[in-house]
Amino acid sequence: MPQEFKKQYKEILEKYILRQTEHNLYEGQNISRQLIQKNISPEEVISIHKASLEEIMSDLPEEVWHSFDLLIEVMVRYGLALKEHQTLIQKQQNIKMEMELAANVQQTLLKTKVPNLVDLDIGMISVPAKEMNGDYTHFLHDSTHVGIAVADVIGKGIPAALCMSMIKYGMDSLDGAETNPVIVLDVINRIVEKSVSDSMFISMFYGKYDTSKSEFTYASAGHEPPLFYCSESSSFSELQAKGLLLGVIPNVKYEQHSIALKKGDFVVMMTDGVTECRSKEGFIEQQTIMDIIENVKDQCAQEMVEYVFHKLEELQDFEQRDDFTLVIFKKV
Amino acid sequence: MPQEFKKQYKEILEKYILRQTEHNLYEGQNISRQLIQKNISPEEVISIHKASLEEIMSDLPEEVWHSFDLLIEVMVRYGLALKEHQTLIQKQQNIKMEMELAANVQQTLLKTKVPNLVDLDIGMISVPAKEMNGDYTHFLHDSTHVGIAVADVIGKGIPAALCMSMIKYGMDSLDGAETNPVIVLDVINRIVEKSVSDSMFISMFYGKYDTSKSEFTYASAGHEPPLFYCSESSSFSELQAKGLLLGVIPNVKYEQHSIALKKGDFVVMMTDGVTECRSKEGFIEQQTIMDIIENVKDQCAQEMVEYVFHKLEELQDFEQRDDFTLVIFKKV
Amino acid sequence: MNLRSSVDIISEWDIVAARQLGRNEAKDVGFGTVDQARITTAISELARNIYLYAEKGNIEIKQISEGNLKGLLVIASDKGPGIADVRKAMEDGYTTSGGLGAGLPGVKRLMDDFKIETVVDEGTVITATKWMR
Amino acid sequence: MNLRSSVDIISEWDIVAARQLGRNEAKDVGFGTVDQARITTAISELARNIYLYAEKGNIEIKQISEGNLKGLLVIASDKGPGIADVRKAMEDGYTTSGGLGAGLPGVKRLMDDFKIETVVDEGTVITATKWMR
Ligand SMILES: [Mn+2]
Ligand SMILES: [Mn+2]
Ligand SMILES: [Mn+2]
Ligand SMILES: [Mn+2]
Repeated sequence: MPQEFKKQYKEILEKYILRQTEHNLYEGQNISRQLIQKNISPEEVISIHKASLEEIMSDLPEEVWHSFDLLIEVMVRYGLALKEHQTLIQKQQNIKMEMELAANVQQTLLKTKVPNLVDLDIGMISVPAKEMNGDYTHFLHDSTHVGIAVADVIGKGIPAALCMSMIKYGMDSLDGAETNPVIVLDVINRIVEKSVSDSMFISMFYGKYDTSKSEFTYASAGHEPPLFYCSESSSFSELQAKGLLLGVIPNVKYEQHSIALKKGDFVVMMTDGVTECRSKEGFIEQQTIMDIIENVKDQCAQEMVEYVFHKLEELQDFEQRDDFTLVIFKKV
Repeated sequence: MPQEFKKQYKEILEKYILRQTEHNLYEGQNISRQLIQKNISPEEVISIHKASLEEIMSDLPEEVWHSFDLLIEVMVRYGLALKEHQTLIQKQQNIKMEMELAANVQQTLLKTKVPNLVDLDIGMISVPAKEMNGDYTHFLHDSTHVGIAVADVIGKGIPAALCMSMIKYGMDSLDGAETNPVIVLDVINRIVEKSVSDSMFISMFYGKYDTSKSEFTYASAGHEPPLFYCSESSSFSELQAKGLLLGVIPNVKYEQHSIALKKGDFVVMMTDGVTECRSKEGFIEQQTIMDIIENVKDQCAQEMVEYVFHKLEELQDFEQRDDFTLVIFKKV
Repeated sequence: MNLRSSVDIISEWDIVAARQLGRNEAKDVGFGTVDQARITTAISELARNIYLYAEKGNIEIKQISEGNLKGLLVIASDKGPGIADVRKAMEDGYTTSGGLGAGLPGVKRLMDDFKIETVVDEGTVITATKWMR
Repeated sequence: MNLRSSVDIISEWDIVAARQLGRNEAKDVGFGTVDQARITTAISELARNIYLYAEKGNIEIKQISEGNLKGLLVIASDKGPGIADVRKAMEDGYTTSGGLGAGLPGVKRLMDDFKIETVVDEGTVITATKWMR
């Protein structure tokens, strides 16, 4: 196989030795691309070079040819490294396929349906940093209540994804959308504490909207506080609620708070993948995030979350470092 | 940095041009190892070679030096491929670490305790083919019953591992060890059918041993049939039970059967990773597996399963192709 | 400094012209043979990308300095289709141009600094710098 | 065929002797320069492994043929500690000898057939064959 390239290479070499034009070097570059694609190893390239030069300048002293033999000897190891690379690329592609399949399985397992309500507009986006998502969002829904869980495993990738499945089955065991946030956190905390090793922690926010009272009740297990936008005063505030991360100790007393939502008010729930976005100049300020959200406050909730994601993606130069989840509950 | 090697390389080249000994080539090989370790790219090696030769044989015609410039041009791409390799090795190591962490998380999540009974000796081994296990074993236990689930997701690796967590939470939702095998399979089947995409199937065997009657009751969802060893007749037979794989359709009628266990009798439950072991000569015969088990039938159940695993590992030349799970219930 | 410091890329011949310009400037700055070959390969790859995917574009080359440091700046710009998924285009082994170590990740490796600005349906500007060590 | 078809590996000098023997035999079979260098590198690596990890061992080299096919067989044997985890030793990038493409996976790549038999505390026999294309 290297022999097919011998003739081509010799021609280029012959021309280049005669006239050192850029065009001849460009041809050298092109043949190089082909050589690599055909798995011609570097020691073979040296051998082709030597043979070509022997034919073009047969009267060179013996020593020159010997020098090439040493170069071939040295290049054998470079050829080996390159072959190792090809194996690794193959392996990498297999892993990639497995990851994609796993991400699909995860999506099917953890799928949640965004409820449709008359007086509440809901938007949701969750984008993993790697193939698999270590953020988790889950909706519960009955005729008068919507429950929303937003959780984040400390860590990313496969280990985090495995943990997430646990929360899902915990949520499935709950009685329904009416359950109070502190109860939900208590149940999930006990499950997590029992099943997960000491080094794995999960932060979780749980909110419940009651249509009959236009009231949003919430509790937090060490999770990023949501932002509340008050339409009347056109201002943002944080919804604070103290509470330990899930999985640390079995008995935790969580705080529960409520606010009334008026027309145009909205709650922005998120994971730290949103607040800890970094641009080249450092962390992005909370004010920047608020400004971005306020820009689109009159659009529908789904358009809002998507706009915020794309804006922040741009600000961080398309390098997403953490799973990104954003949910908006907007009273209409 | 390449300059440190220039002097060394020139010396070797000088000696080799003078006398073409194997010892000089060996030195060339050794410097090659160092060059690679110091990330000297192949185009730099050519450049070092050219510079050395220029010093040793300064009176060579101009054309020779031009020829090296073309070779450098050609080698630049080989250097790039090598740099890509270094990145990939780093990535590969990160993935390896993530997989190991994930395997740990999985083990913690899916851990099951082998029950301790007076009249039943239990042995269990489950070894994944890759980092993560797509086989699953779970014990339920009360004062008079032991339930045992052995399941296998069609597929291996991370996607299979994610599915497995589903079975675990399904099992957790069961009432206890008294539940009948057909009920267990029915519950799990509904969960799997609901949560998993159409292309994912799971085979599962469920057995329940009742201490008060010395009776083993079982049902199967398309799973590898267990072997029953009758001590009286010193013979093996298969415990057949018809039933569709989990996750195909929501309503499946599973068959339930019972056998009495007498002293010295034992039941061998397994996944297809045991029966589909391959040696160079093809699949290993069921008779071979039975012979291996019978060899150690008087040892304790845990020793039995470990012996079988090591024997089969040897027979397949240490290349484990599928997750391997083996559980023995021996009446004592 | 060279007068003609920019080459329009319309035909394959312009790839060679851009290479020639880059090599001359690199030689002029004082880069050695190996670095000249690397810079030229990077320019070649950028020009080839324009020729293959954007049809029309431009390669600009500037000698630069920062304190005592001298270097070469390469700007490849086109009004082509843009790159929809930058993350993917920068991943190793996923170049459509095929082969190991090729494509944009290759250019990034050959140079010291590398920046990419792209808008779908508007075009792409890639800026790459090589400093003399 | 060469009379002295085997070399004991005790000192580093014996690595060179094994290489010399391998290269002579490879030349005799009719292998080209590149394949000679590859076979010699494989022998070098096997001999070095013996020297570093087993202290004492032997490299045997045989010319072989199968029908019209001619080839070279290399047998590296030692009574060293053996290899506890063959799977790991054959994994890329996990050689203790360091460096890319080195170690046993490298030997396997340089040759056409490769077989390893090893017992912990008893020793290792590695058989590798290269056929002439
Ligand atoms: Mn996380
Ligand atoms: Mn996070
Ligand atoms: Mn499986
Ligand atoms: Mn299996």
